[in-house]
Amino acid sequence: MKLPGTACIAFLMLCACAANAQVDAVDVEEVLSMADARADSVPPAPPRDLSARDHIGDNDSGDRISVSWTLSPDDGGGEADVLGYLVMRSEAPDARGDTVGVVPAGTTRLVDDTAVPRTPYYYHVQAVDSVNLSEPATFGPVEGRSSFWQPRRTSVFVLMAVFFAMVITFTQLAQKGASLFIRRIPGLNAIEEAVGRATEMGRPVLYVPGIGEIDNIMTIASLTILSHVAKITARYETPLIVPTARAVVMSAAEEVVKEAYAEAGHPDAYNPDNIRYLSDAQFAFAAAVNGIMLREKPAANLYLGAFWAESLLLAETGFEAGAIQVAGTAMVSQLPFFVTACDFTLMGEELYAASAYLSREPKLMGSLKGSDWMKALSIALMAAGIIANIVGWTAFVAWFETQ
Amino acid sequence: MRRQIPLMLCFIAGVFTAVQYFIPHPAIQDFQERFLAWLMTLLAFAFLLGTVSLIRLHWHKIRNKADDRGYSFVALAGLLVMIGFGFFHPAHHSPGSPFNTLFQNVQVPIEATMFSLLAFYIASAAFRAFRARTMEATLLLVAATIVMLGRVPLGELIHEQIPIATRWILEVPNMASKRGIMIGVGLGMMATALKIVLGIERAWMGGGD
Amino acid sequence: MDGRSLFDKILKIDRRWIFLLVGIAVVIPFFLPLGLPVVVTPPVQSLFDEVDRLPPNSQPLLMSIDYAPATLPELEPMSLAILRHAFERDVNVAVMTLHPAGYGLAERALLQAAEEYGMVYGEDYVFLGFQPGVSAVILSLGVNIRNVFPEDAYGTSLSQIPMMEGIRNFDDVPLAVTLAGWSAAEAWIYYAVEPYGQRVAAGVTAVMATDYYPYLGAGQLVGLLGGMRGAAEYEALIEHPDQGWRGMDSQSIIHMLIILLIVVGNVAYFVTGRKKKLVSQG
Amino acid sequence: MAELFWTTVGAILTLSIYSFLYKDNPFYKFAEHLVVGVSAGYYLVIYYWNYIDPNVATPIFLLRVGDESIGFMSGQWWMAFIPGLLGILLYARFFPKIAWVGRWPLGIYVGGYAGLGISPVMQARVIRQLGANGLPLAGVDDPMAGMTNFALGIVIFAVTTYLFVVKRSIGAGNKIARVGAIVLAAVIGYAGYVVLTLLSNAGVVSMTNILLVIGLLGTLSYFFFSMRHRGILGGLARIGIIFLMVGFGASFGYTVMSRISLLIGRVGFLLHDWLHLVD
Repeated sequence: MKLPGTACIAFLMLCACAANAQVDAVDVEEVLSMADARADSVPPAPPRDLSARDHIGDNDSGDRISVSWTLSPDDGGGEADVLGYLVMRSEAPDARGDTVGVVPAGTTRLVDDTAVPRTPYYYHVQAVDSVNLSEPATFGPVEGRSSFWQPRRTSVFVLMAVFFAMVITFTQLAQKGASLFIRRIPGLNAIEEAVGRATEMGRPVLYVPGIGEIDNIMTIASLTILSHVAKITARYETPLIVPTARAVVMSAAEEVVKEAYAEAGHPDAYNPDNIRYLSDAQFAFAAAVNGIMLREKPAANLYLGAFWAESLLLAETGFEAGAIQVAGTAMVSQLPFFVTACDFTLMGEELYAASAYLSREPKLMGSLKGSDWMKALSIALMAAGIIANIVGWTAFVAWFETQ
Repeated sequence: MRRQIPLMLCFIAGVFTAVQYFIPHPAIQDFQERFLAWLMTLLAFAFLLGTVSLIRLHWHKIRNKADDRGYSFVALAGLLVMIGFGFFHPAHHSPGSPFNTLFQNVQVPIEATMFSLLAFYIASAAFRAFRARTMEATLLLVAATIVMLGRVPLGELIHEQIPIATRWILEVPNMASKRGIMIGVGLGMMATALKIVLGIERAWMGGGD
Repeated sequence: MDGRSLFDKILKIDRRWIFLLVGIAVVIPFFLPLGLPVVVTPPVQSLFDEVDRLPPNSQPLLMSIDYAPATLPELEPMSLAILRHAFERDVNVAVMTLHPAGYGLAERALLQAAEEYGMVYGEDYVFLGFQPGVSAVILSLGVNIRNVFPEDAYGTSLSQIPMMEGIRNFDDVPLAVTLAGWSAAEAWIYYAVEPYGQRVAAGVTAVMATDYYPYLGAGQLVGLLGGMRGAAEYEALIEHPDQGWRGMDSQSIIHMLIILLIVVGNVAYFVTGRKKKLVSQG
Repeated sequence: MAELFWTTVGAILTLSIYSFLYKDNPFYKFAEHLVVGVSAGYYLVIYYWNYIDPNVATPIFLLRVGDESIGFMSGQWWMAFIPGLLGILLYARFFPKIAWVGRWPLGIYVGGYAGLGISPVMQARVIRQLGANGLPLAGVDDPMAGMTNFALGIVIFAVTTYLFVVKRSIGAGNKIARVGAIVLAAVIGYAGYVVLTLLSNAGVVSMTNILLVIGLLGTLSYFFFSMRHRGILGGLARIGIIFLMVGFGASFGYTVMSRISLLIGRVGFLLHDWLHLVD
């Protein structure tokens, strides 16, 4: 029966682990001497391959050293009676020094966070069974330092640098007027067709630029597309109604539409009463837009921009009113409603791609093309990961480990 | 100058917070710790900007004798009452204070009810708008129906495979497609952040000189 | 009247009749409960196991109750279930919030659960209150909790709160749970899981739940509760049925109603042949 | 008595909001504007007492941080004073003459938050997701294999039916032949299911992991704008749209639950907390 000793040591270890406190070496000896005399007299084999190195933490003041080892042959195998490991630290190779901590069996790592920076230490690790300590494994000297680089995050940094380099390069190329290819987004054809249909029917076009603020990139993208739509309606002299939920967005929309009508050569067809501020409140805005749909019966409803829960209220009423509906948003949670209730939906990034396609603005082109090629690189990395898995190339996978 | 200095501050702050992630040295991290507190302070003040704008909006409506100015009075009265109880009632901190009572019995019921309106609209949309018109719409409807069945106990009673099918939809096709969206949106977020830090994207500064 | 004109009528029905149907379907189960059993799914089970492994009367479970009133019925049952589980096992709990409206809502859930189990403030649980800044707040918590919450919500310094003794940062918090109806849950992944390797579980609304499966699959979340159903499963695990579980009856009926509406709508649509000519699909 | 009063207030406000279902009306508008004011007031007070009072006002004016006193002009005082001053400067925007000063703190705020997010987003949304999707394609335990193979069987059936019937490679114009073609497609689909089951039981392939890889590949291809969607890219994008639609369907099904939950919560409030009709 080894129970009393076992219980004592187990308790000691639990205390040490829970409190993460420094345990004085004397206490350990004391507990060991108190243990049951009839117990095991064969000490376990010591842990192997002990190593220690500077641990680079989040705020690295150089007081942490990470100690690791391979399990003692008696831990999980052999006599299978190892209860834990006692880790000690000294400033001379032969002295045993102070206890750093005690960890339970099966553990192969401990971070000592009490080191004095730039002091060389020797670490000694002993396996503990119910009563005996193994011979110590010793490693040293090692010292803690403050680091200027977090190696676990090198992969993050490299990918970030590559991505940003691409974004900046493409932006500059676009600025210099290089012709960068973006495929035509099918949604644009759908928008043009919807506007054409409204013209045939002699009914207005309704364009809702979302309820985002003016600094929301979806709103900005939407205003670019609004300019395109306004040019078409100006040409066909079809009324264009633009309800907004933000006063600033309304003045921006006024500018955009007025300019588009002037560019299309129909400045007189511009009707300022059709650019309307309805309400800042989400549901009140939706109710007011629904009112427009039912009273003024637009034949084409275009919802492009940032939408939240009101997307459902708008798309459902528009569907019932029998209008052709085209939507576009990067709010992923609203896409299901638009996809089901609208005739065509620009999903997620397609909204940005459409605005970049139409405006050719360098900053939009830059991030779109940069993201594009980063996606290609992502696919390549995923493929490499799969191959690394197959051929057992662990270094590749480990390089991307961030924790 | 009026545009250069804020752009420079934006650049310095952005480069610092981005780069500190890779530098664990205490010289950087101790400053980062303080800078985070600054950002929290700025956020607190920035949030309250919205309250000032709200007061201005309703004050203008009342002063210009807008048709619906009665509701502006309601909004301002609600604001003033909360401020009064929140700052001048001695027990504003305790759970039973008038301030907390108003929150629990005015704000909570109204806000909670607003979004529950959508339960009705989603049912009506299911009936009137969700049609298997195209292959895409059909797939969406079938997946939605299985998930709807698999997430309620009654669906589990109908057939034992339904919850398993639901789990499969969530953890295989849903996960793959959401991962794709997540990566794309993530790249867009980073590109936007980069453009803000470099001063290419300046919408935050607003117009004017 | 032939079938076609009947379906025509059905298609043109005023939507307020559908509203009425929904209202009736919700109310009936309140009077005639079905009491259907709830099967537990793996993401909920793993969160339950995480809480079940926490040491009693030791390092606290950190709960970030970040929801606003708009999502209260989905997320409050989760808060109560997790708090009850922790208190039942004498696990210490520290509650904070990243949403200003969460202040009143976190306090109300915490006080209710603490009262049920006779917990003592300061020894078994603490309410840290609200701090603005989301990402800055979470990052600071990883460095030192006292940088963000020098005192609790009621102005007591953390150094005078017994259960917070020796609790410095995420190293001393074995598990953090965020309950949010907005991107706060994602912020916990960006700013606690990634930089600090903190173990985080999330409870989110059903609207958001599908978007969080990639995080769950990549091991960035150790558990996920999705919507009222998630709360119902957790209530089943702790054998303390409450709002989430009771809601499942109405949920069952309405889901069936909606599926029925989809089917009827589609049948009517195809029978009447009202196929609107579509815009080109590109 | 007080409790009954306040619950009744909550109930009346709840019913005012529901009156919107019939149509927009003054009761709804009243409640809507009331909550705008009340919530703004609530947030203002919470922000003040939780953050500004302990971290800005108290250190600056009362010279105290937490439990300890600090000296006027000491390091800690400046650490509260500088951000406090920057915060006040944000309000310069309301005074046109000095509005430009308001951009200084805004620059720090916008830049600081933009920079903070960059690396964690790269790590959480890109690297970790790619890592989780770089899956072994064979020789793994696959608990979802049954459902995956079943779904693939259905896909094979659907595709062969499409080829036979719509593309008219078999049984053109003949009703009986068409039925035969569908039966044949069903047999092929079933055969596919059986073969896949045998393969996955033998551990040769993990179709679930292959689907995850193809799904991500397809979705990323769909959102690739630098080339026309033709050939392989076109095919992948087509697969991507299938995955996207199933994903949106899952979101839709889940969202229904969300909205209904809110309704259940409110009905519970009316029937239980207010009228005490049910327990």
